[in-house]
Amino acid sequence: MEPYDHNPIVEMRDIEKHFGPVIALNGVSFDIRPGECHCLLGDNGAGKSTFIKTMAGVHKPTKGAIFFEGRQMSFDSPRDAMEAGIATVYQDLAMIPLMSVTRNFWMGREPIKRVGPFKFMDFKTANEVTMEEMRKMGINLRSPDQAVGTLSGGERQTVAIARAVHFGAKVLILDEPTSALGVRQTANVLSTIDKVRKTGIGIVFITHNVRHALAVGDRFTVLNRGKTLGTAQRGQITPEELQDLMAGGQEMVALEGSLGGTV
Amino acid sequence: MEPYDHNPIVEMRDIEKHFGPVIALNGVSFDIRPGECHCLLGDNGAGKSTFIKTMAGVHKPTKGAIFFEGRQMSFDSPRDAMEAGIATVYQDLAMIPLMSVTRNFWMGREPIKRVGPFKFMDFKTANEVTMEEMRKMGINLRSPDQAVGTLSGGERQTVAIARAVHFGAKVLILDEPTSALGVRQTANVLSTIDKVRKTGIGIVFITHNVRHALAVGDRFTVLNRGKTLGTAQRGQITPEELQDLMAGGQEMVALEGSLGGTV
Amino acid sequence: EGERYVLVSHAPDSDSWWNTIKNGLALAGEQMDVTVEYRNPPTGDLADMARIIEQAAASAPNGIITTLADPDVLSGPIRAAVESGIDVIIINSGTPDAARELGALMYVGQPEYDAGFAAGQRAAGDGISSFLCVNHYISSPSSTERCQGFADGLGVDLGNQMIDSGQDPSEIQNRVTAYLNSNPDTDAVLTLGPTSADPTILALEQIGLAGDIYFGTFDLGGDIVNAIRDGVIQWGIDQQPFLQAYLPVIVMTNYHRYGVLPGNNINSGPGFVTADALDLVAELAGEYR
Amino acid sequence: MSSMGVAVDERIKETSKLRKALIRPELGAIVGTIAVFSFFIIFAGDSGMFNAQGVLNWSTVSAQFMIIAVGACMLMIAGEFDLSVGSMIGFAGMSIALISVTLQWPVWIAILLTFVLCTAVGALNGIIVVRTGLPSFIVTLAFLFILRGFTIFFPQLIERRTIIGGISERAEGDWLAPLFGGKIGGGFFNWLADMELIGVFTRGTRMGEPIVNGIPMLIVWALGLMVVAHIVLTRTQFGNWIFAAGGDAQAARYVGVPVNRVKIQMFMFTAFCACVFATCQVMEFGSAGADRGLLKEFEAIIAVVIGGALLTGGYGSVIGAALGALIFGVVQQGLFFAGVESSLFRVFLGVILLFAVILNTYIRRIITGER
Amino acid sequence: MSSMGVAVDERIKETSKLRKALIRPELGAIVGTIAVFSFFIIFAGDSGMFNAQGVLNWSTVSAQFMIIAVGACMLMIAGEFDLSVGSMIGFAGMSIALISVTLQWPVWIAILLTFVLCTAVGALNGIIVVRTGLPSFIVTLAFLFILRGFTIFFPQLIERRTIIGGISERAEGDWLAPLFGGKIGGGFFNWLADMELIGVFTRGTRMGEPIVNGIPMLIVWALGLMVVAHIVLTRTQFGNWIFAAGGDAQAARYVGVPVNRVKIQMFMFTAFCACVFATCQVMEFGSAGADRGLLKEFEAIIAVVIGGALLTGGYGSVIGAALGALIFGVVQQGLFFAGVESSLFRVFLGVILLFAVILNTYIRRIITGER
Ligand SMILES: Nc1ncnc2c1ncn2[C@@H]1O[C@H](COP(=O)(O)OP(=O)(O)OP(=O)(O)O)[C@@H](O)[C@H]1O
Ligand SMILES: Nc1ncnc2c1ncn2[C@@H]1O[C@H](COP(=O)(O)OP(=O)(O)OP(=O)(O)O)[C@@H](O)[C@H]1O
Ligand SMILES: [Mg+2]
Ligand SMILES: [Mg+2]
Repeated sequence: MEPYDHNPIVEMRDIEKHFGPVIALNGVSFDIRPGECHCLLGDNGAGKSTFIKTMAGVHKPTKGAIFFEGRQMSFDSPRDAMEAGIATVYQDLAMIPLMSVTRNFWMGREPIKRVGPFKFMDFKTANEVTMEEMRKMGINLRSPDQAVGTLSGGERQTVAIARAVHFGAKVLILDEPTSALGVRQTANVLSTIDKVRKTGIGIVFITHNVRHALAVGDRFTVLNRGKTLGTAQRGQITPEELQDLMAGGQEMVALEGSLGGTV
Repeated sequence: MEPYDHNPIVEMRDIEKHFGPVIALNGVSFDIRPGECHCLLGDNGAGKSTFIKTMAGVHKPTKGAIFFEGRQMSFDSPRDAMEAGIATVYQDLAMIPLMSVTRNFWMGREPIKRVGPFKFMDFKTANEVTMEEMRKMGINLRSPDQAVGTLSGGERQTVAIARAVHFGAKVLILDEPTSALGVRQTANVLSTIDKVRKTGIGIVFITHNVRHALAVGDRFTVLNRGKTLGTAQRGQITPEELQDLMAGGQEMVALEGSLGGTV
Repeated sequence: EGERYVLVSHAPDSDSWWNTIKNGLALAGEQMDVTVEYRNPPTGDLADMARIIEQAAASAPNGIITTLADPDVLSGPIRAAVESGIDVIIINSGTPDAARELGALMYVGQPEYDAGFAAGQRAAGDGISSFLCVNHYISSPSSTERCQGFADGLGVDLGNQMIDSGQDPSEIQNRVTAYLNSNPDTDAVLTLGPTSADPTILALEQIGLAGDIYFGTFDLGGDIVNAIRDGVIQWGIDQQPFLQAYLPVIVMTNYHRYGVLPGNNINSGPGFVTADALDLVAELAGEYR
Repeated sequence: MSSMGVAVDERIKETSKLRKALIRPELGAIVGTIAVFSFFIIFAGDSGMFNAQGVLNWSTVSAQFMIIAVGACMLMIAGEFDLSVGSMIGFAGMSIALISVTLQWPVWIAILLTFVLCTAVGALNGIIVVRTGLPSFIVTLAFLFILRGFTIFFPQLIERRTIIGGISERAEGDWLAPLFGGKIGGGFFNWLADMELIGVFTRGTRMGEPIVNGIPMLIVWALGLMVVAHIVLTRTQFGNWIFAAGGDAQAARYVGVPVNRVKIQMFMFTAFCACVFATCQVMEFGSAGADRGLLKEFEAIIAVVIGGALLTGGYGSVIGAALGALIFGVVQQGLFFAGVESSLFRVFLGVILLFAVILNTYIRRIITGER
Repeated sequence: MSSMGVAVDERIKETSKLRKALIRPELGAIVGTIAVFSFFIIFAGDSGMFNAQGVLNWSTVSAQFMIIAVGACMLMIAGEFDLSVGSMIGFAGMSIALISVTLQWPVWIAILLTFVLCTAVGALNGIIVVRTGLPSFIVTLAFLFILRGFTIFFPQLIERRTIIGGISERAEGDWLAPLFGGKIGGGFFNWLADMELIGVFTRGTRMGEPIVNGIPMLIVWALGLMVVAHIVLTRTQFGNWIFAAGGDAQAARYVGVPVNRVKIQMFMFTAFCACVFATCQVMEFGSAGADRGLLKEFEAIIAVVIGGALLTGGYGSVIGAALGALIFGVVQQGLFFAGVESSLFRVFLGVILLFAVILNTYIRRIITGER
């Protein structure tokens, strides 16, 4: 069963987004199907983050339509998108250093326990689930009360991914999850992506690194200056072609030559 | 003329650094010679940034000695190190968004013009040099008064590197200059490193990316949990060995298998 | 017709007592058919007040009515106003001598130290030998003079008997309570105006000393009048602020229109208000009394 | 997913269990409270500070601080602060007085209307802050001036005076007023007096009655607000959102926390607390003055900061703030009991504030691993 | 290095040259100044506000604000602020008075000692802030109380009053005092009076002399401080460091800017300005009072913020702050000239503040491309 046999979970058509005088997106179309990992590639400032923020309800598109499971939707807030099943791990992490791991993990979707007419946060469950999910990701927390500020960068990234996975998203968006990570942590994240994909979740994976993209991606879309340069299937494109597409071709050839083709 | 024929510009011996209960560095030795690019690799939290901050005078080592051109030195502040000729481009950029490009470029080393007994900052020179240096790096500024906050991430990185190069450092330290960059910008930075090295400056290049390291590195030192795993010369080590060294070997094999060896 | 007079006080905006002055001023303005303006430094900073007097002089009114809260600060601007041809009457704080020396037409008011001294003598006559002075605006010099005068009138040393009570009623109440509890042999309480008197009344009721301890106050207010009637307060020193604002306007208008001027200063106080003949005072307290 | 068997990091020296248990935001305030009480027990133990009446005395003052400190604490944790609290107190009191005395409307209507008005102003503060992105320091500083200006202007315009009394008479028989101005537990104290556990008046008009004849509603409000705020903050979803809004508003927004709403609600809560303060005061003293509440905003902030909250938001504790208020109140009254020259109170206050924040910073660094 | 021929970005719409030229930090303040003057020329043009005496009046008030605003502006750009300015003014004045009147030392020694003392306190503020990393709000709030406490306590202890006069007599013949309390340009004003361009005294000992007989040194100090601070800030290395320290202290430290030293020096400069203010005041009026300078810290901060500086540091302009002070002074005195009910002054102030910051924020967003 190939992922592109399914209907897309999310489809974005001709999305434009302007910030005052800046045109960040200039007509981008994109879709994501269950169980596939769709890589979004592109240079700095190409508009990748802006694009996925539009998908996640942070920005409203200036123009264009978003379809969720076939119906046209317009998300008013990240909360709406989350409730529909779009979970996002942002480039700038979205963790609050002064708060505990549990509080961060559940932020915005706290488990509720009713005592008479009052609703309390169910810390017992929350702590247990957090510890369990972190353990699954290979991190043994000292205690769920530990402040996120005391975790290393890789650990924080893992908390964010674990959170997104836990909330049973239909689509999981990862914005450059590997850029600040070491080899081991990167491998860990990539294998997590692989595993999550196999459960039928659609993954949008943003990266600068062609090799990371090729390691897990099923389809590849390249953005350039707010426009798509096209989408390719796995196997239809070689790493070199992808590299060229991202960098705009010719100039790279010269550079690669002088540096021994290892970029 | 191979770089390791020279005497080192900076030599660090058995550096240890503790932050309260955290032992960030536990005896690291390292040296850097003129005209070489010495790559410093390692996982997240290995202590790379801490190590180069020690070299740059930000931290004082808890133990260990620093030799600069053969003489033992102890830098009291980043200023001392800069004056000795150690320029650093920090991972967290060290740019001030609200200030103009010129002011940022010259920050800490402002050009002085004397008018009678008074010393003024020489804005004319400063602006000209800034524009010129940025043009050399391939960036046309609208004006030198433009706030750094209006530049893209890649452009900011370039300002930082241009600044370090301009000040005629003997040693240039780059802490993960490529991690947030796209392919094109990365190529640009790598070719800059190559060019700078050829002028006889010693470069310390920190990265997570084995391929980037291999593209420009002459020697490779791997840090792990605050200790060195050893230093290798270019040609004495294969990319796979380096990869293994960084990640601690065995576990990688399993992961690579499942992901098709592309990490 | 249509003369313009400016009254400059030294009180911060929030000081309630000056309200009576404002009302007296407005009434006089209405009755004499002249324009009157009231000005004060918003925070009670006397240096700011000096600027306001200068400002008033620059706007060339027919007369300025002002207090002399600190002769050092204010004499310069006042003298300049006088010498540029504007008539000045000093009210409230200050002394007749200082007013004459500045070239002011006259002085209307109650010298603070003297008022305190008179009150002290009266209390001494009633057999008082120790007291608590509740000072709610300690940073202002005239407040200290009242307490000092009272102490001198009693013939005792002020020492620690004056407390900085702050302006919050609960804090005043509780500080008075605290002081009286730890100094049980205090004979008398002296408050410096409604701000400190009202909570002190409550404090005394709370600890059962209301009507038992000797209690005098400066400046009237609604609750003070009721307390005098109830016998909680023995006397209030009324400096009749109404007169301090009303009379100067009348005097100056008549002076400017007909050239007549009373030959002497006017002491608007101290008048001791006691339980006798309180009804009118009660009705108008806070407004014209 | 390979479980990579993350072991204990050998690069971290162990910290003891006890130390961990002690390390809480309010630790500094707890230590401070103990220190302050020890100090006064030694130096003012026999001055009447710790008999029933003395205790009531500093409890009342502390309760006042506590009411506004609870509001300021919640707001500060949500990442903002409010300099208009003091002016709001004056404004609320004046509003009750004008409505009940000048308009002659029932007191309960006056109180309810005032609460509506004040929380509306609080909301306005909040809306301006979240809409414009201006620092709350500036916005609420503007309201500090605006509200105080109106508080002086209106009564003067309408009633020709700036202290308005006569509220006690109007409040008699009102059903809502005793909730703010009354006392509870009178019977209990009578019993205590009969058992000779507390003193009775030995002179004056109330000879024979117990010195303390009830707990003022002010204290009940203070404790009530503290408990509710503490539970909301630490035990509910909304509490988590408050922390999140103050810790990193952008991050919180991304995961769906309605940050703007939370901040506005906290501004309203602060205004509500200021209004409770003002109503209790007006009902107890029977009058409203234009100068009420001066500098209270600073006192609230000081109590909160002594209590361990972070000025920049996202960290703090209501219990801490309440203890901060207690310290503040005890020191203020204690200096009187101890007979210290009263103008030195400010000096003490400044020094205590400085020591408290330094201690708190040290504690917080340990908790959060901040550098 | 390959020159990659970076072209103009096609994704940015063009902005006009004129707009760019106008967009400066002090633009808001310039617009405000024009608006305020237009307003008062229309509504108070014939009230004496714009005759020699009137101009001198609001200039003096504005100059006062300007002196402390310049200090506050530099400090704010360096990323900190100082709430103890007002208390410092009271403290400095009292110090001069106690040293010269009570101790009977020469006035110049009193002035110099006071400057040393105040800048030392400023340095202490700064050292505590940079050493502990505490927010300057808290540290200087503590000093607000401590300094005010001492200002009340000492004169009361020593002289048993809170106002100390007699400094004018002591200052006669002193060489340093006229630098703060004197006037300059007397000859010019005499000439103006002879030409009947300005009014003269009509009676008293100074009959025939011009009413305005010189420019107070206060104004000279204000302009001097403004010019020096502006040049230092925009034209020197040190100025660049001040911006850097406030913009991002860590980043500045990394490239070798001695951030701690810069911040401490700015605290000292603020204290110096407060001291200039106090000395001018004491020398002009001849007395020092414990209540001098109340709330001046807010007025300084307001002027600076109206002038376009950013509360969080790293951005602002001395010229802007000076214009902010001018607006503040003109509005305050102008409302008196226009005969507006004085309790409404605060309301106006709050509203102006709010409008000014909203305007400034808009301008700043355009300049810095902030989002
Ligand atoms: N809120 C905003 N206001 C104005 N411009 C914006 C805003 N957000 C993004 N931009 C601009 O839009 C363009 C696209 O930015 P975006 O962050 O989406 O790029 P990106 O592809 O994620 O880059 P990177 O790889 O560096 O993360 C950039 O030029 C950026 O400066
Ligand atoms: N100032 C500090 N106080 C306490 N611990 C610190 C401090 N600076 C660094 N550390 C700790 O020291 C260790 C090494 O950190 P460092 O930043 O040097 O790692 P790195 O190799 O640069 O990692 P990355 O690749 O993620 O940048 C980490 O565990 C970090 O948490
Ligand atoms: Mg991005
Ligand atoms: Mg690092």
